Amino acid sequence: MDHATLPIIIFILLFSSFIITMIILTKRGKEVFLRPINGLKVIDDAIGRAAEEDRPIMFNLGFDDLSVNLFCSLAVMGYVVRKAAKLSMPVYVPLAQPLAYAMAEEFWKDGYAAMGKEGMFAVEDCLRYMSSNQSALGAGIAGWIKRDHVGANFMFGTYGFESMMLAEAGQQAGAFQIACTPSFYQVPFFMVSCDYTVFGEEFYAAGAYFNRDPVLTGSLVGQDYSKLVLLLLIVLGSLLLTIFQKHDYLRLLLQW
Amino acid sequence: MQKTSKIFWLLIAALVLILAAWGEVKAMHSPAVTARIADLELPSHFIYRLQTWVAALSCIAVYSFLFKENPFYRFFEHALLGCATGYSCAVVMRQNLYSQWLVPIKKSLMNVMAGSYTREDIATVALIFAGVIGLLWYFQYSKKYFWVSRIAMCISLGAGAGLAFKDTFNQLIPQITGTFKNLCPSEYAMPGAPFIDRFYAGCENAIFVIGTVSVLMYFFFAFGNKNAIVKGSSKIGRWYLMIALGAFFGNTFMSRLSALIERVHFLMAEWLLMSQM
Amino acid sequence: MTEENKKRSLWDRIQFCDPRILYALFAVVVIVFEMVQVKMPVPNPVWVGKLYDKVESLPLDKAVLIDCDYGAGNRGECEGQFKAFIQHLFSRNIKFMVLTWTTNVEGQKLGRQVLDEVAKKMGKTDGEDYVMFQAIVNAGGVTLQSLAKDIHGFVVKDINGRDLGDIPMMKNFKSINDVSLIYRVAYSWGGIPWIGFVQSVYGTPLAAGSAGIESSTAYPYLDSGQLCGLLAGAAGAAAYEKRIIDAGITEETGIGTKTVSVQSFATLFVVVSILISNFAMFMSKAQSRRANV
Amino acid sequence: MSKRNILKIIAFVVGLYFFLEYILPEKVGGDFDSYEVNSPVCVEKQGKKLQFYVGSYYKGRGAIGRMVKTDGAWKKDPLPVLQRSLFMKFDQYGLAEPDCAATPEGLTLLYMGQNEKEPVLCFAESKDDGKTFQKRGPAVFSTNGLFKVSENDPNGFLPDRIKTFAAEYANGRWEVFLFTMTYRIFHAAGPDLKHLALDAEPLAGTTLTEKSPNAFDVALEGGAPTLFYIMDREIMKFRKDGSGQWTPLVWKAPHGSGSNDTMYAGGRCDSSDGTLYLGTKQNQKGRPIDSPFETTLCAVKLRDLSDGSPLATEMTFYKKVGAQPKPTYLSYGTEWAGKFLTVVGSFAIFIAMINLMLFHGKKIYQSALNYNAPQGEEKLPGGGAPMRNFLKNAGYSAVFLIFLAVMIVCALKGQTDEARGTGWKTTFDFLFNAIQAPMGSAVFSMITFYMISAAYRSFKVRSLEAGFLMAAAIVCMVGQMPIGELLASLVPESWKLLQLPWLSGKLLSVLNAAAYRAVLIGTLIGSVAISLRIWLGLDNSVYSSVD
Repeated sequence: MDHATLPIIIFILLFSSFIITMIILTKRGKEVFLRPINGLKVIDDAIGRAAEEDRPIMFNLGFDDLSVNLFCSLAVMGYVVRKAAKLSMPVYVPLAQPLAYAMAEEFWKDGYAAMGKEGMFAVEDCLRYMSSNQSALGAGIAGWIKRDHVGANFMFGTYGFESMMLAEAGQQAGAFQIACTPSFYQVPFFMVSCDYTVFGEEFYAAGAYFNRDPVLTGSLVGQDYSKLVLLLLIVLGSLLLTIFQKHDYLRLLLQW
Repeated sequence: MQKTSKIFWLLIAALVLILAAWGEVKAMHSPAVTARIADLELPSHFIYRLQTWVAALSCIAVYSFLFKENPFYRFFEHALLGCATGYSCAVVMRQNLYSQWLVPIKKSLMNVMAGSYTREDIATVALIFAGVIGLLWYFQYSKKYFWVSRIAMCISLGAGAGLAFKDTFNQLIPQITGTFKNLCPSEYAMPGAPFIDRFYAGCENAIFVIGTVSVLMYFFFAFGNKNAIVKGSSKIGRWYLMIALGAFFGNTFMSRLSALIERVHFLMAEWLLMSQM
Repeated sequence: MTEENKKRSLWDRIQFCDPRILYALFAVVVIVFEMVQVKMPVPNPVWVGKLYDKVESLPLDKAVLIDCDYGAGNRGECEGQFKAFIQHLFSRNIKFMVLTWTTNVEGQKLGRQVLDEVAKKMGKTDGEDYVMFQAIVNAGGVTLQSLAKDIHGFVVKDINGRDLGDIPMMKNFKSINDVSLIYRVAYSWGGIPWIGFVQSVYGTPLAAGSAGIESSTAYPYLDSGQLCGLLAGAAGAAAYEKRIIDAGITEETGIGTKTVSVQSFATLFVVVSILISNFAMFMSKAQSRRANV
Repeated sequence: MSKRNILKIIAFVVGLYFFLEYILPEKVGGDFDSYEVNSPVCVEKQGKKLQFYVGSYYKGRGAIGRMVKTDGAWKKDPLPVLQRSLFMKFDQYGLAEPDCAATPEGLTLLYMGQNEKEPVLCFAESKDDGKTFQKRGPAVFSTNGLFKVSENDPNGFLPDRIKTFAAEYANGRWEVFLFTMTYRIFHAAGPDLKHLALDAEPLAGTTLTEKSPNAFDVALEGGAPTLFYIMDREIMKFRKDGSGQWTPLVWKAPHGSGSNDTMYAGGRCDSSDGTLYLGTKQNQKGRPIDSPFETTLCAVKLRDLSDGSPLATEMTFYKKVGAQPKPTYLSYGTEWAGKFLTVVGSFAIFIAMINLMLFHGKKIYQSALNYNAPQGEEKLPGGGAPMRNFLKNAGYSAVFLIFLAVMIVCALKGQTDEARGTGWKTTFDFLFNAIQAPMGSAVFSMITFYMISAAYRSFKVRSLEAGFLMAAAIVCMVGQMPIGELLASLVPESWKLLQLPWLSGKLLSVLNAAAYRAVLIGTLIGSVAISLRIWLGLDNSVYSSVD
């Protein structure tokens, strides 16, 4: 409607209160349970395997510029760099956006500094700005994977058609691949060539799971409660319609 | 191996050139070409053939990138970038800024000067303020006043956030009420339908509702990890998602193939005139 | 276990063959079936028929608003959908307005070429039976809100620079209430939030002609009634063209029909190649299992 | 007050305006009849002429509005007099086809109440010339004295479902005619609308084709109730003869406003001042007589049906072309805000061009410096003859700038009408049709080759899930192609599951729709969360580069 009807106003107040209260609660330090994402539990095994075979690790940040998606990917990258630094393994990070290069460099250095291994690897040959043209980016990274015989390949963030080139190159090089992207269209290509694929909203959950940012975690939990309300509405509506065969009162109520 | 592939490519190039020359001869007197020239309102046959040749070369340049990045491709890529950027900026200059902003402001300014103006005229004159805000975008090139450029972004972001509620709930409510499905339609719900049709309709509705509910549960993060129902249904949800992803993959192929076929049709029909226009 | 040190059995050679062979085979298939236009029975999806019947039942005192936003990349699919639709509108004397966006100026140029060509063939005049607006900037929902309320005040001029007020046809169409159907031809039908700001507010029926990729996101909206028709990819264009040829509106075979007949063989090639590669994988696994047992 | 807080406040205020404009309810009495107007009916009450019509704001939600003729001009009430009620079973989806009759107690308005079953003939009564109505529910028909009213057929005994109806109150009795779905006319009469005796047999002598009548009404012509209807430009009239039987006075006469198309007369007529007023909706087909092309309501004075003279028309325009829903107090600003933000957006488009020009301009400038720099201190990769080196670094940037400049000038000059034949238009068309369009689609289609090699090599069924995905993909691809149609014709009709087009249709419209609908709900709730965080300033990633 041009203006909110009564049911819509109730929904707006309900969902906003869920999200805002959960954000305030997590800001006050209330421990919030987030179920672990199955694809991310195996990150440690992937790094361990690559360390055993002494093959480098690559972390792709996708095509995001400064945005929520980039910060989620950087959170996971921080975790991976710290794990790799402990096993003194290099982490290559190809980049598609100039602004993302600056932020990634910061996270990369912090990771190695936290494990006391600052000077072990040179920033120039680990972090490289490839190009913001999709086909050039895909070809460049595919070549890099094959040349350096990457052992574990992580692909986080949003991707276009170049997702196919990365996934296929990694699969060819026999790398252990984990993909985590909110872009729904590239998931089929990741699904068939990666060992684990995490998609849709699980990408934001991954970001929240790793960097524990109260705003992101709180709003995720708030969204869950809102979705639960909608789920119950769907179940109730279908049951009501099955009982009163043709009188769809709940639909009439919602479409006042 | 290197030498043979070089010869192989030279042979291919020679064959293509012969076909192209033969195509030119055919183009001289083919009615389809004259019709095409009339459609595109081109002044002469030569310009049409030159245009077709340049278009064909640009396609070959793009496909040559598949094998190796080469200067031929890079030339046409920069030409494409120049044309695309130039065309959209020209359209913005003439059709948006000039005739949707300057012209109405000039007209209503004339009315205001002449004294006889309405409420709309004042509102249009006030749009000059929009131009001032628009110019703030260009402060991003100055280090000191970088934050000023963020004002224009904030106004757009604020408006986007404010309107997101309307866009979201206007889409969401029909989606929710659309999922209220009759799981076992009776004679009363579907008058005159035999039992078997009603049974199929009931199954279809049940599959639909179970699908939506189980995929919704799959995307729960905050609770339900130990609850058996949520664990079971999110497994079912994952099967539904597999099928949806399969449909996405199938349709992605359809689009890419039709783009390639359109290009091959252009090369074969308009350039080499080997297939019917 | 990279492929070099694997025993080069027949199945492995098939599984890891050189991609250039694939490209060559695929190119041959496409070129051969491009030259030999095989006559194929065009599929008839449900939602194409629903859109056709919707246009048949449109009232004459309202106009149709076409949002032409396809690019050079999906001419193969969307140009056929656009051309077939305007031929159908012309044949039923329904007036329509073509809207284009600055964020994709190719849509304006390609749409105008097709529109001028069809109008010349069917004897329709610009300004009387159809009008093409000048491009407008997409600033999200707020653009649609003010466009829906007052088309003249927002768009100001048509593409030839004439004021909308002086165009004879536009005298009767001032706001979205005078529009009987919105039809969006684009790569991604959901790119412009018509549903959130116009379809659900004013009840104006919305139909979509989209590239194949994005058509799979339209089915929830078709099921809930927010979309009243969908032409999915080149197959959708071919189905609509078949309907207007059967109705005798035009004789020439459309772009969609040509594309779809070649596309079915290309699709078959891809499907067969996937099955072969899977079969080769199973055979080579079976062979290696038999080898080390 | 740090700069970041100022920006957050600006975003909050702008967002608040649009949020409130959406949340505030419409001003009472929104333009309920701004979307559609039809089926008017005129009635005369003690010399005052009234007209009722159905107006709908949202497609299909009809409400009944009222117009009064005061000193020669029709004046419209802003509010509807009768609306649908949510919990009254008969008219949940709106009201349609009203017919009004003046009775001693006041006005009675009969209408077809729309609900999810068949429409129900209901009526409402008003004491104050139609300003307010009280609903009385459905009219009840009975045959030879047997009353039976049930929830399934509230109208009591009816031979068939009602398509349209006509009713008149004359000397103490109600005369009601029903035009049924099977093209038969039934007559019913009774003291009041809750006790109407329905004749068992339909009216004799009705030559009805398989079409519904244009106008169908009963009126008092010279005091005697006369049923008349227009069917395909023929007017049929029925009047009760001496013995109480309704005999057809067949009278065929052309009518309409002279244009060859029929005058669409969707309304009723009333004859209190001796002449028949027939409310009609303006002719949809041809151009109307002389009025601008608007949806108009007119009361047509039929001077005399017998002499066949064309109908005189009395025009009343009342629906404004371009009417809009009644805004809230904040809504007047949304149009201006739309233009404001669109102009701000159009300024932002030049940034991409400026960035590219700066980038390529810098490359050319540095290569020029490097051109005559001595061998050792080149800033860019050197080697080879200076000119070859310059071209290698700056050549492509120069190509970009040249094409940019040429395209801007040609696009500006070439698109206007007067430039149709000139060189500008040809160069613009040349650049577009030779470089931009073909390369755009070539780049888009280039990925097909990657897909084919990736599909062949890495799409292996390694897990059951990948197998499901593969099967769905193949069914979807082949099912929507003519190949699927060919294969389907080999399979017998009844084996639906093996017909790929049917299977891919079901797969897309049931399984894929259900799964993607849940993903959609998740994304919509996600966008509510993100916009809430940006609006309330909780999200700092957006202002990351501002201190």
